[in-house]
Amino acid sequence: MAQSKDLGKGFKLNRRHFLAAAISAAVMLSTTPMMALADKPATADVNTTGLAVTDDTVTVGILHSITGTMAISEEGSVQAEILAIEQINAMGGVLGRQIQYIQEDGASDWPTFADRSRKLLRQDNVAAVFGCWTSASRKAVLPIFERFNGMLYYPTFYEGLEQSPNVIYTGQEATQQILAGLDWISNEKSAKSFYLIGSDYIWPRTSNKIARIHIEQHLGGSVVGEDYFPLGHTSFNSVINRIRLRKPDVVFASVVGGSNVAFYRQLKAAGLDMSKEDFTLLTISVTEDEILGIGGENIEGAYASMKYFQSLDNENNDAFVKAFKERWGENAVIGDVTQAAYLGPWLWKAAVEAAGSFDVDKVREASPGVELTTAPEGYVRIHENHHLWSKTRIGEAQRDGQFKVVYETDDLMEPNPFPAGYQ
Amino acid sequence: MFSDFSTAELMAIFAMQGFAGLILFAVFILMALGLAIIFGQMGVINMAHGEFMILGAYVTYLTSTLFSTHAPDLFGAYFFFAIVFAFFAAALLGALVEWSMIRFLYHRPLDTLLATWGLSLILQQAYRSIFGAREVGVVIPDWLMGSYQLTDMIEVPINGIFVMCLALAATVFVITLMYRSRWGMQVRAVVQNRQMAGAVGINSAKVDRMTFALGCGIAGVAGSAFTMIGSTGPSSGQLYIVDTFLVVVFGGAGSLLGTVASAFSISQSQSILEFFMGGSMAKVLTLLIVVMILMFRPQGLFSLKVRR
Amino acid sequence: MTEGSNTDFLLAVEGLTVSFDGFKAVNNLSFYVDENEIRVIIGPNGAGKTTVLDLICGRTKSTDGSIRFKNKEITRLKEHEIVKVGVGRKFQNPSVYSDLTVFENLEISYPKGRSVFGSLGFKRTETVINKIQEIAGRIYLSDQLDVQADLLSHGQKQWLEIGMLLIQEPQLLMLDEPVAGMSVSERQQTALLLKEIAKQQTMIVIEHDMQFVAEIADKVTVLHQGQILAEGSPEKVKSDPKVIEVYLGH
Amino acid sequence: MMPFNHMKDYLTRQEALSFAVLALVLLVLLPLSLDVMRLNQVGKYLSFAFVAVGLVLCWGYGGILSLGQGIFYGLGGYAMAMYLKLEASSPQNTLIQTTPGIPDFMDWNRITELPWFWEPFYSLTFAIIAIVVLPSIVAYLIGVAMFKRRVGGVYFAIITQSIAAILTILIIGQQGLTGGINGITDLRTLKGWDIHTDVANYVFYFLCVFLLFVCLLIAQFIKKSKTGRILIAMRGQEDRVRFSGYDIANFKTFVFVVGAAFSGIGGAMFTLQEGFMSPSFVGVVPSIEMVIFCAVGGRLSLVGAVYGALLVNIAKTTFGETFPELWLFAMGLIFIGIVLGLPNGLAGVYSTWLAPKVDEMLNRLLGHEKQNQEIYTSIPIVKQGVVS
Repeated sequence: MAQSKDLGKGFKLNRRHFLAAAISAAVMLSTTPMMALADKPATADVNTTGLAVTDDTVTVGILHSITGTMAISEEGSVQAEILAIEQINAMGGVLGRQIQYIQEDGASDWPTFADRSRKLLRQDNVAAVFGCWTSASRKAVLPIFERFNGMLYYPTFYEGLEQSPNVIYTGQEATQQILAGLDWISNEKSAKSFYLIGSDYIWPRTSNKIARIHIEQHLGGSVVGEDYFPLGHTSFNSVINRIRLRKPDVVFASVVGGSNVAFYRQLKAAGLDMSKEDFTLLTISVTEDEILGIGGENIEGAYASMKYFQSLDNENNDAFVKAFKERWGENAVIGDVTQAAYLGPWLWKAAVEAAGSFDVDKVREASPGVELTTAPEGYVRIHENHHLWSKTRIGEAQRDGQFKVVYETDDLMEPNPFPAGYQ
Repeated sequence: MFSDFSTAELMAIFAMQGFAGLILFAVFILMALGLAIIFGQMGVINMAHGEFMILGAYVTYLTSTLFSTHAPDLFGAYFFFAIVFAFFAAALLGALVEWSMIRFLYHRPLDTLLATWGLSLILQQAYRSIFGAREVGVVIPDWLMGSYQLTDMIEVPINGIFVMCLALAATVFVITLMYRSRWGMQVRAVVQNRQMAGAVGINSAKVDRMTFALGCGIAGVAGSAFTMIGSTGPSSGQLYIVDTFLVVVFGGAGSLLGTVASAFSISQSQSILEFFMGGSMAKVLTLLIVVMILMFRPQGLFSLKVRR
Repeated sequence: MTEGSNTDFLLAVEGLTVSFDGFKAVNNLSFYVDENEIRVIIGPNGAGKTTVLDLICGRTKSTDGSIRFKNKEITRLKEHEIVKVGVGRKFQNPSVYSDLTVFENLEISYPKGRSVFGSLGFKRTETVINKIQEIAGRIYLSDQLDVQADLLSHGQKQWLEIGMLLIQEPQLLMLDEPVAGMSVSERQQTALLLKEIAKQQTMIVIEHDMQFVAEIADKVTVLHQGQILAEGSPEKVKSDPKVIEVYLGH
Repeated sequence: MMPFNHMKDYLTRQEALSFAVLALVLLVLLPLSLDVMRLNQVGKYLSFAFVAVGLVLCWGYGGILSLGQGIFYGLGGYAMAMYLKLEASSPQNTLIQTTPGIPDFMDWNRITELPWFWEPFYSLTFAIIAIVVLPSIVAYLIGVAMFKRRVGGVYFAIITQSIAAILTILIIGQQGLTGGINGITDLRTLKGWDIHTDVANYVFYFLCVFLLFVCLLIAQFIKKSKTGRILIAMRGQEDRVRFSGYDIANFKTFVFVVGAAFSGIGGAMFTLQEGFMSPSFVGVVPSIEMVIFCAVGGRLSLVGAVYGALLVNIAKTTFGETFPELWLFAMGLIFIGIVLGLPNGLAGVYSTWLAPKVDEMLNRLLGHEKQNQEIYTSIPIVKQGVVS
């Protein structure tokens, strides 16, 4: 896979354009506004469909839950998106226009998401929306984005099985996240038997479906148990006993939300200690955000498979973490989804500049192939199927709540939302 | 499904499974005890019960940070202080709530439900504004983590034992208070005949306030204990409310013994079913059985047959 | 469960027993009420008077014994079914529908349209209105038909509840302390009313006021600790030494 | 004797006025002043008004507080959504699936055959019947089981709440059959007619208003019949009603079933206007919110319930769009304030302060007609300190 090792170089916009090529990461984070190098194109040329674009501004939407149960998870995404927008503005904006954002609250309620997205697209005529977190909220707004031709940048790792012309998926789809993780753990720990456990909704179930097929058909292993718990469930002692009984080599966990805290604390308390050799757990749902609640000491030693960890050691990430903490406080942590949310505005900017227009159709057309060399996770590129080419990494949870990256795929993983043989 | 395992393994598992059921039992007891007092004795439906528990959890969190910054040497013991603080914080808030709204609603039990629901929304948002939307991690002292090796195969989690002891202590405390103390006698007198109790010189308004505060205080203790096993976030309290009410109603309102018995049967059946069929279906089945039984025996497991 | 025997009595209670957690509130009680009789039940507090009425009207289920009304076993019937065979009941505390007017109170008691769909299709016909006005006249409330029941005096509420029984046209009326809280003149009016009713209907009345009892009763039953202490005409009962001992006092 | 004009019995002048004003607001004022997107929003809020109107009967009149109205709203909504989903899942539309012709979420869950209970939902007639009948049957079963055993008040509230919780877990857990937490999404056409166009939005809005008025008139009929008075009577003096020869359980079951059927229609109207159905309406929280709509409007006022549903939702949206963080505070305070200060809700405020003036005005306007006092009929209110 051709990828740029030249991380400090800034944006590479489809070769035809050369707008921001010289902007370094350091400059990107500075607070002094910088004027775009090119002349500002006329509004009539860059906006032919009546979007909220003026000579000086362009309006986008941010749509996450800031109240209700999902606020816990979505808070980081909002922060990252705002940070990205502020940084872009500081660099001179997009096509010479400052980004203004309208923030709406999805209130952890899928119909509210649908309602607010309709408002953003029809009343506010936003040029793009950065938002949604759960699959359910995305499914709720999807028909609306398709009907009113909006553009959604969706940050969460998710189950795949979807490919909408109106969504750019900046998180990983299930196969990207899961397959490399399983391959690695199977090699590294010679794992043969797996116990799958998840919260009871579509993402864990689909993930486990893919995991099971991969384990049974490609790794020659076996699945010795598969369990689901209602969202918010807090007593896991029974399943922990089952795990003890089955003695799997690896527990593969996709428990989410508040249940996570209960699950890992009870595991630790039950003596299944991940920091010791005899018990291995691979999770696809715990990021640095979740560890805040779980407590580093309770999950120390667990492995997580995803594309980004706050501890990634590269210049882009150093700058990103520094800027994030400056903006949102020293104690802020950054998880996989937060980083993916951060990519949204940058990818949109790149696509708009590649297209030379805010028109959604043109942005969509220009999107495949748009690449970002300044991404904190390294290099990403938009695939024809609107997902991102990205690397998958394995992190080992540390006591301080961070992950130590122990493995990284050599190549970018190709996104494959409809994986043949895994359905 | 057991054919692959040796008898010894099975015995060990059953022992641990029984223990898991007991931990859940203790959790239910702690959740339901406060509500049993408030609902059973006063007839008030406190939908904000879960939020009072979360208050206890946040107080525990604050105490832990306080100890780790100002008295790291005593960190191992902070939990005991936290429990006491949690009790008083929740009780104080409870007394305030009783004074400002509940006392106007004693004759309208269904309206207490709506008003306290409103209260729960306010508390949730208050927690979110004060502590942030993210869950807070409460650091548990080392001695409470890990497990105790009973035999080669049987390990029991120490925090589980702790929660059980706490539940036992709380139950004994409440029962002693209600049935052995002069104050408890006053409470029961007010429950049975408010006017009469007033006539013999019991300050029923004060008794009401104290009863409500006691119930909330115990909720605070429960929340404090839950930091060891569950999560502490602004809306975590919501998760418990349905279960808690079912435990109390199933036990028979007004009967503390019933609450204990109902917590025991619900926790055991849930724990056993979970072992065989996974969490979601176990939960559905348990709730369904309880609702079915309640339909046939609306008064709950324990209730006195009284002359009307 | 003992089976009652066929009798000529309107109401035959035999071997009636009920226990609450072992406490026998009514213990092996038997008594018989004739048609058009006014039977008054007296006794000290806790004697089981109200419980007896509760048992007859089905509010409390008996542990043992039989209650036969017009030779029909009613022990296991539901409350509304007992009402339909012809037993009406007035409670100790006047229970009228305080949110409704006097007219509506009586209308609800009118024995038509008692099923859900019957009540949906119920019409306030001329017959209904006339009947309600007639009853209102008998219970001295003709002028109060528009008044919300809440606003009536205590005595008027008692009358209204009696009226609500009358409009059901039961053969047996059971009245629990019908003159409690009434003024002297109201008592007299009530006594008149009851005597008037007794021309066509049978009554069981619980009452404490011995003067009133003497005025209306055909026969008095004295209950003590769930059992019959004495039974007979008011005069006979009044002079019974056992009754004087436990109830009337010296 | 006064002649008893049945029409006047059915609607007093004040009530006729309030219905007319509501019709004016919903049929003329809002459609003229709002763009189609906002009107569609109002339409969705009105779908909750169905539940609130049902609750006025159950709770306000019958004294039965159900914390499980979401069950019925959900059943109605799901019945509609199942039909629409089957129409959207034609084999041509679902070619990329392993098994074309079944809903996408089934395919994701490796289900290869349409479950038996989905089959009848190919028929629109069946779906429409199911929208009303399915909630009614469930309500009937719950009602008979509970009311025959005299479970009431608080216990009924808690048990219905538990049933709502059970149903939510079940729907989410059986995602292969129900769409899980995502709900049933991506509904497109009704008999080939695109349900997302502006025209469709208008049509559904007016359909929704029309059905709401049908429900309102049915409710008004029940309220004004003897059944309505028996319900009021039952609230305070259950025993007295029983000893007037009524089988109370039947009456309670009846209003509960009516409330459930209304809720089912509301759910279906939501599905049509939003284009998907979600389990988030079935649970405990939305069920309690629905009670709040009713309480804000006034638990004894049918028209008030509609305003309650509208106003709370509008407030929620406006607040939610401008100060999302303050919204929960505001909502919480509204609850407490209404319960403590205004047990009769907005309708209570109206009838205390405005109604007499309106009456006076009407008298002046209509001149000759002497005020048609409702003879012998009470005006129910919730009193402070009365067991409800």
